Amino acid sequence: MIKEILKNIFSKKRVIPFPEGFNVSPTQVAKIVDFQKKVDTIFGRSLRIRQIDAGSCNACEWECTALTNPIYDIQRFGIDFVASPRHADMLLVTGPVSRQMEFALKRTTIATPEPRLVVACGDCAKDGGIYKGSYAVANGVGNVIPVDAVIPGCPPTPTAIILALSEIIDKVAR
Amino acid sequence: MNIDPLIVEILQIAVLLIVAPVFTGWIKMVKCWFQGRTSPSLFQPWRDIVKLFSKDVTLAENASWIFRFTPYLVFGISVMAGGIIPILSMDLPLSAMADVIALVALFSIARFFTALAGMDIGTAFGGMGASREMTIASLAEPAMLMAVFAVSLVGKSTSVSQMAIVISQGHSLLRPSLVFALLAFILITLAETGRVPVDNPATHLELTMIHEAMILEYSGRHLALIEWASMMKLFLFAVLGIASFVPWGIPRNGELLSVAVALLVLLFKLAGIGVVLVLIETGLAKMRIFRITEFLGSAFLFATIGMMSYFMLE
Amino acid sequence: MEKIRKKSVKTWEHLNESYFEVRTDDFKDACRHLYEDLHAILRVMFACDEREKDGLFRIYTVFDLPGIDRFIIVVLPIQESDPSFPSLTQTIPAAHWYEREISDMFGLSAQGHPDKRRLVFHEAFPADSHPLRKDWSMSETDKQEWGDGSTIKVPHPFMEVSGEGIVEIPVGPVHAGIIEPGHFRFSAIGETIFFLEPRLFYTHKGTEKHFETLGFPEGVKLAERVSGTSSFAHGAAYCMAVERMLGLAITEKASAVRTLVLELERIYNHIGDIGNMCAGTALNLGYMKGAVIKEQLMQLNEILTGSRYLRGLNVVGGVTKDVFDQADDILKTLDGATREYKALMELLLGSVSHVERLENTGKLSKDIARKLGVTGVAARASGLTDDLRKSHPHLLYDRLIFEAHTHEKGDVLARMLIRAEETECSLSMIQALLESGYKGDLIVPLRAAPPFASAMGYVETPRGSLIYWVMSDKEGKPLRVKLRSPSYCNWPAVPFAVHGNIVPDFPLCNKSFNLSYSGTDM
Amino acid sequence: MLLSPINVISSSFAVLLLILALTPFLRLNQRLLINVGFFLAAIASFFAAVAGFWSLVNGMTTQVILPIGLPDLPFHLRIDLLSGYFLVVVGLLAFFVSIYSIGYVKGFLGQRSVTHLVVFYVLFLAGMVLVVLADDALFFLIAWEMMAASSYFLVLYEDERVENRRAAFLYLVVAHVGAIAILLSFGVLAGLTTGFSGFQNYTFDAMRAAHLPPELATLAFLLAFFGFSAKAGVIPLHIWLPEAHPVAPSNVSALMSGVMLKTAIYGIVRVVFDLIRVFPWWWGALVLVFGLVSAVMGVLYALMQHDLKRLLAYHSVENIGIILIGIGLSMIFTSFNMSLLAALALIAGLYHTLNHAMFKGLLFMGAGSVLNATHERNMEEMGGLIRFMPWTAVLFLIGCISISALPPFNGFVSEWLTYQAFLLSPALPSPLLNLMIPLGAALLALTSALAAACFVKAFGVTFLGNHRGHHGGHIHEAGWSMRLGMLLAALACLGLGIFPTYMIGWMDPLAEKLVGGKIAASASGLGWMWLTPIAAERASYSAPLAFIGILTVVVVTYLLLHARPGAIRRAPLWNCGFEKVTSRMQYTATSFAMPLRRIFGFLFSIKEHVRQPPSASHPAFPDRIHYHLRVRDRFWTWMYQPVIDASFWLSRRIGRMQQGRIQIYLIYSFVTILVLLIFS
Repeated sequence: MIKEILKNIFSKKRVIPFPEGFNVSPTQVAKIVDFQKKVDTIFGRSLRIRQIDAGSCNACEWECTALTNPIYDIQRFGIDFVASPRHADMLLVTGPVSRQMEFALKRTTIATPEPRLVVACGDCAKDGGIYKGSYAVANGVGNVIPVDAVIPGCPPTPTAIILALSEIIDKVAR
Repeated sequence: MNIDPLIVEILQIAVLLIVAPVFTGWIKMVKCWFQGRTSPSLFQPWRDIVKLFSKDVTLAENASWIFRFTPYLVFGISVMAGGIIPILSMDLPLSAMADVIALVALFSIARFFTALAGMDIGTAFGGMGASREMTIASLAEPAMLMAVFAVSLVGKSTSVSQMAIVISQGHSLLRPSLVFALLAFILITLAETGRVPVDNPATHLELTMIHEAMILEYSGRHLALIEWASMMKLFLFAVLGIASFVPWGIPRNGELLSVAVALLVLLFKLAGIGVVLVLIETGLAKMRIFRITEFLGSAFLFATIGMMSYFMLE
Repeated sequence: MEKIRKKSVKTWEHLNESYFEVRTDDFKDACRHLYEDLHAILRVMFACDEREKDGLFRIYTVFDLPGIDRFIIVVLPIQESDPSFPSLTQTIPAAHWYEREISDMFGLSAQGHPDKRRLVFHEAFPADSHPLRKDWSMSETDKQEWGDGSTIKVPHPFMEVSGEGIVEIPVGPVHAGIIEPGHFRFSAIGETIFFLEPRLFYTHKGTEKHFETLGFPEGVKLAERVSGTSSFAHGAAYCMAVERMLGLAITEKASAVRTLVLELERIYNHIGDIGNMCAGTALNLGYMKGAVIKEQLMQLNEILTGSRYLRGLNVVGGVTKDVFDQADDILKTLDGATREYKALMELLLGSVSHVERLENTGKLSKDIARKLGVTGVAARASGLTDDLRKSHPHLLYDRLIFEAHTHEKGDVLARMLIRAEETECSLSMIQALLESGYKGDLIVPLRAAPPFASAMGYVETPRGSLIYWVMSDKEGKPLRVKLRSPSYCNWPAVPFAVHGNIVPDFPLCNKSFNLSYSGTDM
Repeated sequence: MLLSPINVISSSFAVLLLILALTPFLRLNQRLLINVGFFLAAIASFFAAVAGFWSLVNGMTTQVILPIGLPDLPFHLRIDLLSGYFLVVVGLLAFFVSIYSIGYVKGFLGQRSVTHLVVFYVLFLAGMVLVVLADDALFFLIAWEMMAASSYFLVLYEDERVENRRAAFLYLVVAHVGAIAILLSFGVLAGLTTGFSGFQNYTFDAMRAAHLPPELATLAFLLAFFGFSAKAGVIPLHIWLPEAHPVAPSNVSALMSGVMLKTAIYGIVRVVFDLIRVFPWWWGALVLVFGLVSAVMGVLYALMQHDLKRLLAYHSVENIGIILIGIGLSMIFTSFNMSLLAALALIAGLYHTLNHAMFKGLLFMGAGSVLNATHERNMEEMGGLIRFMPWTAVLFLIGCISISALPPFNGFVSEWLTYQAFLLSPALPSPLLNLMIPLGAALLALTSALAAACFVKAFGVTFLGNHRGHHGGHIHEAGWSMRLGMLLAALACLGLGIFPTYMIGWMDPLAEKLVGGKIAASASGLGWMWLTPIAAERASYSAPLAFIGILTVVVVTYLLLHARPGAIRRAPLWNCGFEKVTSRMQYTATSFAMPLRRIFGFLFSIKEHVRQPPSASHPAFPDRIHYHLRVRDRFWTWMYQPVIDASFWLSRRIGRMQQGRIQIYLIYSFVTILVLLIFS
């Protein structure tokens, strides 16, 4: 126990950009480093995200969870995932929106106080992805609720999500 | 030069309002370090509060006035409590407003209304949170009173600043009664402020929540007030501990220099307390809800031993 | 066995699958005989619309005989004129969900089934509309109405626990944590759970129907996106099924790659789950450590396959890439991971408060587990030896030395320990695989599918046995792709593990099963 | 002087008699009867309160001897400080309740005649007032019986219900067992000292004068304590209370819980501090222990209830316990001649007597208006009433806060004073008490915390959330007179909570007279705003400041936050995105109390079983589950059941003797005479 804690304190942090072979281009690194400022500009340096699975395959969820691990550690930017939409500033929706989740998705959107952002995360959320055309999906979040931004990828890697978030916040700032 | 006590009073409340979120930020920071993470800024809680104030309120359709009134009341109580506990000086006009028992009662009325607000909307989670909160509170109260009893035996008073004065004169912390009382007080603080192993303030699992479950419906400025108030509650329990167990450094009267020194000393003590708290929170897993009986039972036992050791050893 | 052969009107064999087509009135008896006398496990039960072949629906009931590498498949032909079949649920509880699903998807009603409610479709879905029938279609307006819940006349009839003071705690579909959607209805007095009724299929995406619109080779992509964390297993099982149907034999090299990557998938899942249980007990130290190890393995996945979820490696007929070229990458990462993982287990088992929470929580009795046909980690933690890698050695598993671990207690701790032991075991298996070399190309050329050919594919995923069954239509396109993910059999067992526990322990139980919603809802 | 408390009190009696006189004429017009009757009753009780307050503040004692009564034994009346104080308690609440009754009793119109309700109500009032005025044993007991009998008929008012008849009978039995004990106690106090010569010894004055040998004093005390405990509902003699109080009409329940129990407290204080005066410390310890047990057990039983009025009734047991704690402490301090602390503890106890009268009366009135509106006593059928009856909700909430001992309301003040008495106990010379008494303080803390939990449950389940019952539509707010009655009581709660120093100032002479110590000077040492029972540096509490301070902060924050127009949007409640929320999905009273039921379960006999009928399909898939919970009072099975069985057994034996033949009876009498002759 104590050993672990001490190790944690004194070992060097493994946050991105990684030392070991991970493909982040210097420009992207620059973006991430510059990301903090953007979070600052809008939402007063604090962004609380409510993630909604609208029928994804669960890969996107795991990537969102990975955002909170010590390596990506999104909390250091002042971004956090919250338990109730009442506490949230941004809805991060994944999945092609299965018909049986549409209602719940709308309910959650209503429950979120303004000002709020809706972000579609993943190819499925963009336009239904591989599930496009299936009878049981609405082919993307955009067909159910107004979407402010889209994060492509199947699933988008944590790095990709962070970069995308930075751009989204850029866009909103403008 | 001497400052007017009233100004010290106002200073104190200002310190409470400003430092409390930073204290929470500090705890988060240390926790991150212990978990091998890069921490958010020390002022992150502040940013969250400010952000929340700028957001709209989304209110449940069937919310009654109790739901809307509670955040203000809870906030108000925390602020007043800040004027009672000696933080920067022991000579406070308001410190006579309530002794420890009344102080605890003030916190319990805040809890009373929070629980009601939880039940107001009529969701299962609100009721669940309320039921758990009140259960834990009713087990914590006796232990708290015993701790107060033990300390007041040494301090010859139940008014906080008086206790602080008397104890700061006796130059040793190592009075058995105080040591046991301190142990009890730490356990009680963990329970009252909803920290691990009693409650997990950072949990995302609604079924395990206690305090969070009651405020799931709050948003915007209401949420800001409630979160701010609970940060202040943590801070207040910390300074209450300081005043009644390690009051050294708090000046007897509001002399300008010593007040400034007191502020520094306070920050150091708080930093220390934060580390201790995080050690407990990182080391332990959350216990089953019915284990809390034993947890607070041992707190009660410590306090009783403290009291008895006063009669026998001192 | 002979009993069934005598009874059956038609029998045929394909690899290790023996099909017995029986008359309606023999159906129940045959299945009862297999289940009760021969102690066979009901692996999967599904229907198929073969009217274009001979004007019949068929119901396939796949049994798995213990001890021998053979699947007994009882086939029941059904006339379109009389769309019903005798229910097995009374004798084989495991059939409970399958039969409800069949009546939802094909409109073939199970006579004598105790539960008349729908399974897959919620109340907003139009009545007597059955997507997996070939002649089915749905208008856009219907889809819209189905989407917004406004058309719901009656709410879902949950079972109500009678008696004064009972409170119903509704949780989901949108949970507080970052997890998949599903609704749980607890009937409780305060903290004690008397009854839990999950209501799933929120993420139903019509996958099986969607398979039919794609070709067999393209299906892999979809299979890989059925359940995120076992993408590779799904891909592998699907490919296996198609290859067996086409009669393709993939090379030793390809099987070696699949075996290796399957074990990699198992490791990152198990370690991730062990870490996640700490979130249930708020032991953040362990949670974060587990997350870090998992992340390292995910990065290894990306280095190997270009996808953190090992997607795009499987194709029908083999694999696209030879990961053995990067053996040293694998070894390097695994060494680090192993060290960290050992430290993690030391930390968890050393923390009294953590173990205290896991012990005796969420007990699943062996009896219930068998009755409901529980599979995978959950089954092995309750004392059932259920591991396809042993009972039906596929890929290279017959060459590898490993034992199927079981625990008797069936509580959360047992499920964690099983995962821990399997992780160690998989690590050594990977070592073994990397030591020897394998010959053969990566891919063998495809050939056209014969009409109305069918075959099973199966893989032991981190969660348990995964089964695909495919059938081609007359011009060799997919006529039916049935997939049965391990979560599908395990979900009905979760409530029985939870009953009598206290409400705040549910998330822990749930994490200890760690079932996939998407894989269940399809 | 011309006008004295006696005149006022007698005028109050005149008014009561007037009501009785008018009743026969008004009974034809029931509505008028209610209006006139209860209006006059209000005036009468107001007079009583005035008389009491007058004699309390002037510290005057007046005695009168009524010419009526038995030959050679006239009735002695006397208003002194103690009876004055209790007159205030009785009169004040009776005043509020009578106003409330004007509206409440109208609820019975059309169902049953209210004539005898009015009559017995009046007799009940008169009885209570006379009890505190009586100055000789006989008159005291007559008044006592008058009070008991009239309240018995009031409990029996809705006599078509079996539970009412059962409750009333139980009440009658226990009340009379108690009365007998009191009678015997007076016998010991007066008779045994002077050997039964002449009736004059039956006056309290004679008893004051008499000097008892300690063992007789002890006997008298024990008898009196037993007798009065039976009336006060001290555990284990509480059994009748939760049966009788809920079934009586709510205005009567308010009086019974609010003031009738207090007459028992009056009796104890009168006997111990006024008639006996010298006693060993263990008497106090005894009272203290019974007080603590009643407090803790009472609140725990209350937590288990989901019948609103039953819950309140159990809380009366709890609060009687708290009062006894104060009195017990005071007795202990007195026996060690620590008059200052004795005064503190006594004032704490008596203060709580008044407070409990106020908030318990308020709560019962609130429960009454809920009952009126919903015709429900079961909380599991209520919920969301705050939307239908906002006034009642607010007033009931004030009652809840007061009884939960939360500042700035009155319940807290008296409990805080009790804590102070506890915290000063280390001054006692006996190390045993030094170690034991603090545990008592802890128990008191447990009690008040549990009370808070219980009233979060009571208010939350009754008034908050969504309505569970079926008659959601036609729930109406209480009438003006009911609201007025409750409002006055609520204001009293607030006033008593915010201006304790004045109250203590008035009670001080009383304390001085009884235990010879006064605390008013030190209590308001820093001025009226600061309550400093012993000394400012020992402990202090300023209700006005806390109240004003918190209020200002609240208002200021509110204004600050609303300077910026922040839009408030109403949205459906957050139910995790599920389609429908039903009233089954909110926490029930039974569920709310479950954790505490599990923790303290060993104190009750709890029967909890889940019935699962064999399923149509497979045991793995149940069709129906039924849950049943029964919580019973262990004392019933321990103490009362045996007694009942024994008495039945005895009566059967005696029944044998009744042959119904004249000869047999002649033989009985003959044998009797023979025996008498032999022994005389």
